[in-house]
Amino acid sequence: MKPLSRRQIAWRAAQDLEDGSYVNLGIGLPTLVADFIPDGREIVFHSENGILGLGKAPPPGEGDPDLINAGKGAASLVPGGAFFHHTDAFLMIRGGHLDYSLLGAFEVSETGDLANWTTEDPDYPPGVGGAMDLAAGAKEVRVLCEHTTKDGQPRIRQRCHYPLTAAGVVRRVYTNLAVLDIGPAGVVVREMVEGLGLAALQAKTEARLQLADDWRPLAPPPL
Amino acid sequence: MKPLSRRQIAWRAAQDLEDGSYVNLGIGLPTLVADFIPDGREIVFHSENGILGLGKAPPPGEGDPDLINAGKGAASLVPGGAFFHHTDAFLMIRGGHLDYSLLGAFEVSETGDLANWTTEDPDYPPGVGGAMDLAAGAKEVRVLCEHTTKDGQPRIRQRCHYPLTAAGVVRRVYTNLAVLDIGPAGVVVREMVEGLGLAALQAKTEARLQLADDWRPLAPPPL
Amino acid sequence: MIDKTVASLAEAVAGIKDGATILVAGFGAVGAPDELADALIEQGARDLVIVSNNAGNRSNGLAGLIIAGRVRKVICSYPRSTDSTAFDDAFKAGKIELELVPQGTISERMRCAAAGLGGFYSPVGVGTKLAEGKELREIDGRAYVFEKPLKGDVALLKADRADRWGNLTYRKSARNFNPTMAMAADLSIVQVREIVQLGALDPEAIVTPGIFIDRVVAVGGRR
Amino acid sequence: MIDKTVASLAEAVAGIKDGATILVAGFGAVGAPDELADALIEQGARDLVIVSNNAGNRSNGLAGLIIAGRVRKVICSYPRSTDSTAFDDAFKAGKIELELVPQGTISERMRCAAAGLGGFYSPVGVGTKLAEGKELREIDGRAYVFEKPLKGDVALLKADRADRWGNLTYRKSARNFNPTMAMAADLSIVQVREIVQLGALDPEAIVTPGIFIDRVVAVGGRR
Repeated sequence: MKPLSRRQIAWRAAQDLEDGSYVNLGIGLPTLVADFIPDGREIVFHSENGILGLGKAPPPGEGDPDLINAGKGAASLVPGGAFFHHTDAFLMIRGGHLDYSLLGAFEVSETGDLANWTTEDPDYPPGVGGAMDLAAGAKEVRVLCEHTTKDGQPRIRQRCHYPLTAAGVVRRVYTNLAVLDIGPAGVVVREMVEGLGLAALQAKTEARLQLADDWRPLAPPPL
Repeated sequence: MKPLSRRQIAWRAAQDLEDGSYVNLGIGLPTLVADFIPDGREIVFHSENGILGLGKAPPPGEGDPDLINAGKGAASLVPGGAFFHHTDAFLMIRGGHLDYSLLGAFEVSETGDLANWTTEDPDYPPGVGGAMDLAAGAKEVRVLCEHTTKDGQPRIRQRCHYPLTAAGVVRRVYTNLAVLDIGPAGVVVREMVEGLGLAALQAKTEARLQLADDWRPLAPPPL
Repeated sequence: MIDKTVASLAEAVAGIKDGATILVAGFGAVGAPDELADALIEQGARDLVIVSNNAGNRSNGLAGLIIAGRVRKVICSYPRSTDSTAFDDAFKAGKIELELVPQGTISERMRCAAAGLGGFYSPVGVGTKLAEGKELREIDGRAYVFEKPLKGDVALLKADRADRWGNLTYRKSARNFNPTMAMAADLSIVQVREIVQLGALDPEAIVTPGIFIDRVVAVGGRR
Repeated sequence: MIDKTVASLAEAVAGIKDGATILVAGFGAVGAPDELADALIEQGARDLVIVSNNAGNRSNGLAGLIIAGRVRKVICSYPRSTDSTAFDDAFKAGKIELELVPQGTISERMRCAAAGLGGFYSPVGVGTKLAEGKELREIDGRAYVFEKPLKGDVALLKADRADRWGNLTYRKSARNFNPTMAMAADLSIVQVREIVQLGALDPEAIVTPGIFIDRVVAVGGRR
């Protein structure tokens, strides 16, 4: 059994973005998704700081200091891109104009609750940024995360222990072990890495899992 | 006693617009105000259909079909003017960004209520347009109207009989007979046309009038 | 590849259903999608609810829909004009319903829907007939009425230039309701003078980003 | 004549009072009015409430105000960054108050103030710690929290070009919070790279019309 690398998780999420989708990529793991869009698909990336048509990071030293992404790194604009102000950027987010919001997570619950904004670390001031807007507004919210924490605790839980970002919003989760759908039937395993059985996956998951009849192996290319 | 012409009413209202004011002129009598701005004053006219810096009507045949004013007549843009969309145009109106909204009126009450949108004529469908927004939003609302109706009924009333446009908003009224301020002290006559006494003005006014100590004759130039 | 351009007006209005709520842009005749409205007559949808600032001129566009008996109700601020005979006749004959909304409230309610908000409190209309039956609330000493979002199934729009992503620019005061209506409908259809190459529109000067637009049809016309 | 340009940064920030609520634009370091913030340190106002997306970088601008002990409270979405030591230190020392607001809610609350509205219902934050104590309401089957307008006494802004009327254009993602904050303060002050002749800015591409701006100061800088 070979868990996916972070790049492979991003690759898997990228395969599900249809041609023509408008997508916001959260900071961290979701940002990698842009590198794995299948050839021939035109996806328009949205950035919360007022950009549609976000392009790749420019070569070092060639960026424009006035053009950054949501993670505050140097960015570029593709032909057809547009700039607008923050309130319009969040109107797009909150108003359901984005097809997908791909987010990282500390925890996801079996009813689709998302916790990804604070671990309540007393050593740092808390920050929420656009996390709650992105979780509440897109047509579909999908999560990319490791299946467990560094010390082996499950991230897919019956109920989130960290403070919520939004309740009942996550529809699909891509982990290093599986692709899970969350819906009226609970948490359904659509794909698992080869060599992993349902019982072994369940052991790393607090939420009760069901295996889809048509489940498939999760087998990304080497990346 | 010589009542003011419509152009003279507009002239009088124009004298009170300070250099640098942002002003919306209602359809009808208020529109004439633009012709009488004193030399040397730069006034920015706002139009509800998305224009700041509305200029004079172009010579017949020279207008741009895509450039009209709120009365749907041909218009022009002055240097420094800008176009924006309707929601922003009304954000400016409702949000108190205009210094003055000059409006026509069927009736004004002694507490500053304004009725200018419908006479409830059963022969026509009612229309409100931007009247309620303009009455509710500007820093100061001023009215230009004839002192009485065509059949001699007072327009400055104890209480409006027509449906209200907004309550308690009018601060100053320019008529063909007087300039009136409406405030905590009630309706105060600041100017009257020469040859007219307070009693004669009161006879044409339902609201109780008070004469300002420093009242002056209302004496526009011939226009 | 994203290509929102369609080859014909018929294709542009295909699939619009009976009973649909249709946002129709324009302020008077300026910025009004008359060719799309004409195509909608051909298309045949009936029992329509129209949201617009006015109610059509002569027999063009929206007025044509009314004459053809396709409009059940008009939600607008100002149905009357010197040439609004189509609406006037239908209204007098009791064949059409009218809901009058202040002009700024119409556009703000559409923006509210576009922004994913549940409603807002407006000072416009307080104490007037148009606020009857609406929730009143005092906030920080000022009175407001509660206004709900206003969303369209379809928006019919007119712009100047577009690219295949649906990015739009407008001309002068023809911008008016177009950008807001573009954001506030499930299916936003725009007629433009000209379709240009992707990347030809200045990303700083795009007024409506393509995310809001579903179909683009070129109709030519004056510049 | 309208001339909002001032000759110096000192003149630009003159008169700002102790205890003022100051909207400070920018997303990270981009579009942030650092020179104006530096001038405000010189000017001496203290006990300030800052509304901003972030809480300053290194010792620049807003961070400098915090280091100088002038800031009582920060209302922001995301105080932390790799170089937000000024805020972090003050926060840990209990010397500064933090009110955390989701990024889209901050900008929408400022727009709400700008638009003269009394508040709005947002789906963002429902069921989270950041909605605790806020009014909840179900509208058409969805849950919302009530959000109130957020207004500044002063806005400190950065734009690319301006004319003497205060019309503004921006560069790329440096637009961010600037247009909304410009509308939402009693006194809006902007630093620009360049002041151009009235009429030199394209009226179709002006992003912030001058009506929202009170003072303009040129500071030069890169294009």
